[in-house]
Amino acid sequence: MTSESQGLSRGMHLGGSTRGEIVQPIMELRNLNVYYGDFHAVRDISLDVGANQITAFIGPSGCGKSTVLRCLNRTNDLVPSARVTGGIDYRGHDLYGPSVDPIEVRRRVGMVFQKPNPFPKSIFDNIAYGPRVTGMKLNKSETEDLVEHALSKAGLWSEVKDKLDQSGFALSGGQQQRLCIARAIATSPDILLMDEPCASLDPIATSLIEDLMLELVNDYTVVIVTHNMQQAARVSDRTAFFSAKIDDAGQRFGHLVEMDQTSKIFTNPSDSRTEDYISGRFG
Amino acid sequence: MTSESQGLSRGMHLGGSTRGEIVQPIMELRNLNVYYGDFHAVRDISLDVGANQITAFIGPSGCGKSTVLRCLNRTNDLVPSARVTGGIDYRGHDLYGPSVDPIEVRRRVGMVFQKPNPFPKSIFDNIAYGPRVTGMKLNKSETEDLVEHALSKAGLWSEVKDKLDQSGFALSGGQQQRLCIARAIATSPDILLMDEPCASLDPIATSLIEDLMLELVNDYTVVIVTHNMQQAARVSDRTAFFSAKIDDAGQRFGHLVEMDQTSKIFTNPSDSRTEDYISGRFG
Amino acid sequence: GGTNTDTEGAASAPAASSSEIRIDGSSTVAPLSAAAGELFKAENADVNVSVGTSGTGGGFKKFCAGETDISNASRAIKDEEAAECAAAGIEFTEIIVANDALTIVVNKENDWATCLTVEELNKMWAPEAEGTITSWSQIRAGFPDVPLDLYGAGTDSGTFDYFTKAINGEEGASRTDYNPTEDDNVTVQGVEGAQGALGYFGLSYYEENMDKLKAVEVDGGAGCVAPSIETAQAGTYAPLSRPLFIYVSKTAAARPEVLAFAEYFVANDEAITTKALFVPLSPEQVTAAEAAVAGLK
Amino acid sequence: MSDSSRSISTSDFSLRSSSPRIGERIIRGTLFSASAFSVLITIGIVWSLLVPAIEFFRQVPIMDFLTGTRWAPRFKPASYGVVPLLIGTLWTTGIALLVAVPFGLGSAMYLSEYASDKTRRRLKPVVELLAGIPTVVYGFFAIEFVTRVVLKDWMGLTVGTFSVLSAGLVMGVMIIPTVASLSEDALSAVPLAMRQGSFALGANKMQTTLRVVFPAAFSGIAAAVVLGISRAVGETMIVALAAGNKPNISSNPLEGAQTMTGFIANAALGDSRVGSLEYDTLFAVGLLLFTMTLIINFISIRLVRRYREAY
Amino acid sequence: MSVATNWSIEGKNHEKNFKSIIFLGVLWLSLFVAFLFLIILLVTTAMNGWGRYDMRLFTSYNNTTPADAGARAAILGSLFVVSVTALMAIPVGIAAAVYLEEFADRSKWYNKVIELNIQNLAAVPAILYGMLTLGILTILGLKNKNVVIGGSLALALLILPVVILTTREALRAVPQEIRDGSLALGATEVQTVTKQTLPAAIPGIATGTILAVSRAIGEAAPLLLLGALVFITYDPNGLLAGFTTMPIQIFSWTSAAQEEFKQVAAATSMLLLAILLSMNGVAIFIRNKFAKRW
Ligand SMILES: Nc1ncnc2c1ncn2[C@@H]1O[C@H](COP(=O)(O)OP(=O)(O)OP(=O)(O)O)[C@@H](O)[C@H]1O
Ligand SMILES: Nc1ncnc2c1ncn2[C@@H]1O[C@H](COP(=O)(O)OP(=O)(O)OP(=O)(O)O)[C@@H](O)[C@H]1O
Ligand SMILES: [Mg+2]
Ligand SMILES: [Mg+2]
Repeated sequence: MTSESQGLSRGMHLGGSTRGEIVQPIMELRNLNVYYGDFHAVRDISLDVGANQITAFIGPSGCGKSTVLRCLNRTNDLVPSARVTGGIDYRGHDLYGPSVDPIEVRRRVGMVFQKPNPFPKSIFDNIAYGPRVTGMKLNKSETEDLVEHALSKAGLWSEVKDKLDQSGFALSGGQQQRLCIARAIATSPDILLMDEPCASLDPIATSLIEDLMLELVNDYTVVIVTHNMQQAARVSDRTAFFSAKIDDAGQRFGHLVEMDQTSKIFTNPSDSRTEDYISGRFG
Repeated sequence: MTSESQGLSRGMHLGGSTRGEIVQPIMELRNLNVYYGDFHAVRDISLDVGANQITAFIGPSGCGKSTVLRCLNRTNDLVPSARVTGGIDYRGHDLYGPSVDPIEVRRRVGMVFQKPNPFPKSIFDNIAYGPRVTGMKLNKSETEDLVEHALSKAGLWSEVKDKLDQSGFALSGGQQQRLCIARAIATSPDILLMDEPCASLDPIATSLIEDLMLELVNDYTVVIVTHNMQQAARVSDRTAFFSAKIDDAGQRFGHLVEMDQTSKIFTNPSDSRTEDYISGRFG
Repeated sequence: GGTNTDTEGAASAPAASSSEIRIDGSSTVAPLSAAAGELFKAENADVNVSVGTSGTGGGFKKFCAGETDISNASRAIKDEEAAECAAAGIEFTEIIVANDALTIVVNKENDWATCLTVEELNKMWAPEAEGTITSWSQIRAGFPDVPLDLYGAGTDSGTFDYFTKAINGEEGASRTDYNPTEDDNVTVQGVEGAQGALGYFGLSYYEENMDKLKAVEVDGGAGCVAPSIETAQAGTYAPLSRPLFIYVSKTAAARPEVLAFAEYFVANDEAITTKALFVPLSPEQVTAAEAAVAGLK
Repeated sequence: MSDSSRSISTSDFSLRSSSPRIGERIIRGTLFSASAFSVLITIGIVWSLLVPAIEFFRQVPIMDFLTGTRWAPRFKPASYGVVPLLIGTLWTTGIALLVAVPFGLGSAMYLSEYASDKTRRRLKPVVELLAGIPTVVYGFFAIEFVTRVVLKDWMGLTVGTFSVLSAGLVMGVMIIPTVASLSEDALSAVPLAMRQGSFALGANKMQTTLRVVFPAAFSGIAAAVVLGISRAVGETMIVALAAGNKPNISSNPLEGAQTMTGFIANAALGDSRVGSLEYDTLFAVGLLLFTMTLIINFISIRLVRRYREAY
Repeated sequence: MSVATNWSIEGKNHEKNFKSIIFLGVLWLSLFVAFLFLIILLVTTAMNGWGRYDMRLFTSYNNTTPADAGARAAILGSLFVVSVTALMAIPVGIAAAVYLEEFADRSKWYNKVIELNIQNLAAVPAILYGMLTLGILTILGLKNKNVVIGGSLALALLILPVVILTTREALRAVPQEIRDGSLALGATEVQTVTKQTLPAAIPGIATGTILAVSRAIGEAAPLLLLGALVFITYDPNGLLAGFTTMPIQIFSWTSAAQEEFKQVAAATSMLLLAILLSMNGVAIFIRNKFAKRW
């Protein structure tokens, strides 16, 4: 297996470009710790998410990638046992500050999930739902424009424009996932989080979504969690490698091993554990 | 990513040995086709399973690896919609012949599943279950001997010998998986099928199981399905690479791309699709 | 008969809107009131009559609480009950509306008991009989050794009070190991079902079920007498013939429809008792009843 | 890593909530009250039973009530031993279980282990229909058909109009769906992997069902049976119609007997004077019934929880 | 090339051995007995009511003469009482279920109490709800207990736990992804419930509530305690009007002296069964039609 055979497009092939090097942080995690009840799941994460970049979280299963991602739009608040310490700065505001409304946060930080999860509504209503619940007062034609815009951005418009009133379930898996991305875009978020967005898709749909991410990053900041290292290598500017350790008390916990330009992580990581993981020696 | 970094132990490092080259087929699949209802899931599979070898099935998700594996001990019979055409020769007998009793087949061809599935019984009874239902008439001490033998073979005896009457659920994931292997061994099968036996295990448990497979192959024939190419490379003698295609009617189906010595598949495959897959260009 | 003028007069009296007359009490008397209600409603469509079956005691409880307008009773009101009414400020008038003969019934296949004396009945039903008198052979020498299976009125009914007083000498004194039921009709089924069964209830129920049951003559000291309309009216069917009552609340009678109903009940007594299969009033009883109704005005 | 001063911040950017969302809080409050209301119901039941029952136990020692063998609250002399009613309840419940457990469990095993998906989807609702039949209709059927035709004519038994046998049999059929449906849930909840494990060892369907699936689902099945018991103990109309009204300590199921519920229904028809001792018996028996079903139900909840936790 | 030995995988079929066949037979029998019973019950009841399947059943009131007796008051009473029951129980039940399933923090003791309490209420014998209602009506100072509102209250209390439990079941069947998706778009929790979860759960809720209401229609015991066993010859015309219902009327006719009353009872039973079977049918239809949407 040679490095030439890797399908590395962004982080690695553009390794020489400025992308991924200059970081204009839009979110800064400072000593983030997450607990589920008594279980201290993720410890002392500090990292920056760069604006208009794609940041990838990789690492073995259970190392806390999803947990950290969910902190970025406070969806962990919905897990009753979850508790967060440390801070996240989002455009200079403390995301966990007392006067912060998590709902407001989620309106700015959108999320796309592993399994496509369209609502049991028409394609049109799937897209229009976000603007409606966030209280955008749009008239009919404005809504129509927005739906078209969001679907176009997600590269789905041409495929569905004649069947907007069909159920979102009637689409293929890849289309559903793009519908979910369009849905997230429709509320004009600032940041888009994606938790293994291609895990349940076939290769063709996956490559469509990857292209889409590269498109979206022009307007948005994107953070993805992926199990697929090739994917991280192909699309991301910067990669954070998480791993799991056992503490003295025998508890397994997730931590950040290193974060760097994607090209660096994949060719010349600073930490040997990263290299081991990337080269398939464990996991 | 360099080839040196791969943990290749059996198929590749022993690539020069005779293992994997000389094939004494214990099972021969001839133009096997599997249908689920109208869906022609797997098409025209022909391959040999060598006696006292480890055969690995690899390929992207949904390409039919599990489906083919399940044909080898007729567990597909339990899926009401499943239908099989073509033939499997097992030691000269047609596995799908009219007078063949599938239960008899399953007594000879054991199976271990992706997720450890111990019975809600004591460790002892988990092992003794197979001999009991297959009608072996054993007295108490014979049963005890058999349990000890099976657990020893599975490398679990020393860990559990003092708690044989505890529930099988009380073991760790890796121990549970070894319990399931011991359970399968206890009926003295001819062939052992394993469908992603390490998928839900941590790296340490995984390597224990891999060692165990290498042990077992001295006495048994082993067929494993794995998603982990490194694992296939590490343990198997021969590897079958499956993939999925779309037929003219737009239906996705699984087929065999090639089968060969593991070392050959991983270093010098005949088919470019195999190379693409192995090098991570798709999937 | 000559009742039409009465009812027409009454029919014009109630208010135009529909109104309800609530009746409750003895399940024995209930069919009588229900029949009266049916006939009355045929001429007074806007008056609704509901008839509950809480038993005589239960009926008086509701009656004295002001919940009902008329109470059906198979025995006269007790002093405590009357006191309860008085305490609640409910004045009432007692009207005898029909006669009944408590009929002792046995299974059709029972060919030995054709006439029983009061003493024999007492032997069967006395509190001392509980757990000891279990076979017909213990009642009279010569009766077969068939297990005795007794059915009787529920303890809240006037029938129970009446029967225990007549047979056992004290109200409420009875063996308990029999099948008590508020619903006399359960007795019909019970007695029909077992060869050694015996039960008692109003004559009307027997007449309804003559094909299923057999009535026993009763010897109250003056020879065997069969229960019938004649013997009941004449009082010779002793001690088990009795009058049936309704109690009308004076407060309720201020409502024209209640008064009209009471008048109608008495004026059409013969038709009503016939429809409900009871023994009609004798002429003297009619006169008394008319006087009682007149007192309501 | 970058210096935080370089992070993007916009002055008019805020994460405060844009509206106070008072409506949300009102709705949440309303929803909470609705569920808290259920606690009021329980308190109400306990209160409505306990107050008169305490009055009753002031006059009748609780041990006399629980251990007395003569139930004659309205006779002279009166006595208040609830044992005959308990025995009546025991009879009908026991007979009902003898019907419901084997047939319910058999149906559940067939539906869960043998029937195809399609068959199960068609047959299960039909079995559940048995639970939808009004108990009055069952009672009517018990008298008219089971007692008269089956027991008397076909089997030639010397049975009266009322018998605990007839009431129990019919009640057993009534609770078949309770047992079948919940057992089926428990059996289906056993992970497929466990069956596969058994089949892969060469076990056949019967062996798999009896030796792997059944033991794995045992606590769920036990819960189903226990819930069936509580249904049987609390059932009123069937026993009121078919079991008779005679408090009876008998060892003969062909005789009639009064159950606790039967007594309550019968006494309610009679409607004694409020405040009288006889009236309060109603509530003493009601309280006993409530306590019994409460205990039974707690057992059932425990058992269900156990099997839910297992997988 | 294959390793041919003289062993065989052919043999007696282990699924068709004696024990297995007997076992399957026993299972079949269990199911068959249930069906047989259902059929016999329907047939005998239908036959018992022969001759009374005509309009009189719907148009005539009860009568002391069996030939003239009809179930009009009982039918209307049942419909009226059950409608009011549904109006009381369904909104409260759904609200409680939504709270418990969507908002309640399970680790809080009071939510645990509520949850356990509802499970228990579901198993409380029906007749005790009659006693409870008796108590409530006494406190409310209602002299006449046998009124529509009283009967409805008893039945509503009775089916409330059932409505709550089935609604929760239906809400639970809505995949968590739907909620996550909505919340991630910045919808509030209440918006998520009203716009996503509840609409998605409607088929399940409908199924559950229909079955609960059908239970209320068939229930007699609690009403018996309120004194609904009355002879009534008028339509129930208000919440405070007296009433009787079909099951109560059947009960009273079943124990009536005249054989002909049993006919009317059977005919009314058939009507009641027809209503219940069609309600069950609708519920099953909804369940099957909308099941497994995800
Ligand atoms: N809701 C929860 N309650 C309790 N523990 C949780 C919860 N969610 C996650 N965890 C635990 O926190 C740890 C990190 O989980 P997380 O899902 O973030 O891992 P991950 O890196 O995303 O793994 P994967 O690649 O499998 O998705 C794990 O040990 C997991 O079991
Ligand atoms: N019971 C079934 N009914 C219908 N289709 C099935 C069934 N089992 C598998 N399939 C289909 O058959 C195809 C092959 O599935 P199979 O499980 O054999 O793939 P696989 O290679 O094992 O994939 P994975 O790596 O995800 O386990 C897939 O398209 C799958 O959806
Ligand atoms: Mg994750
Ligand atoms: Mg598979």
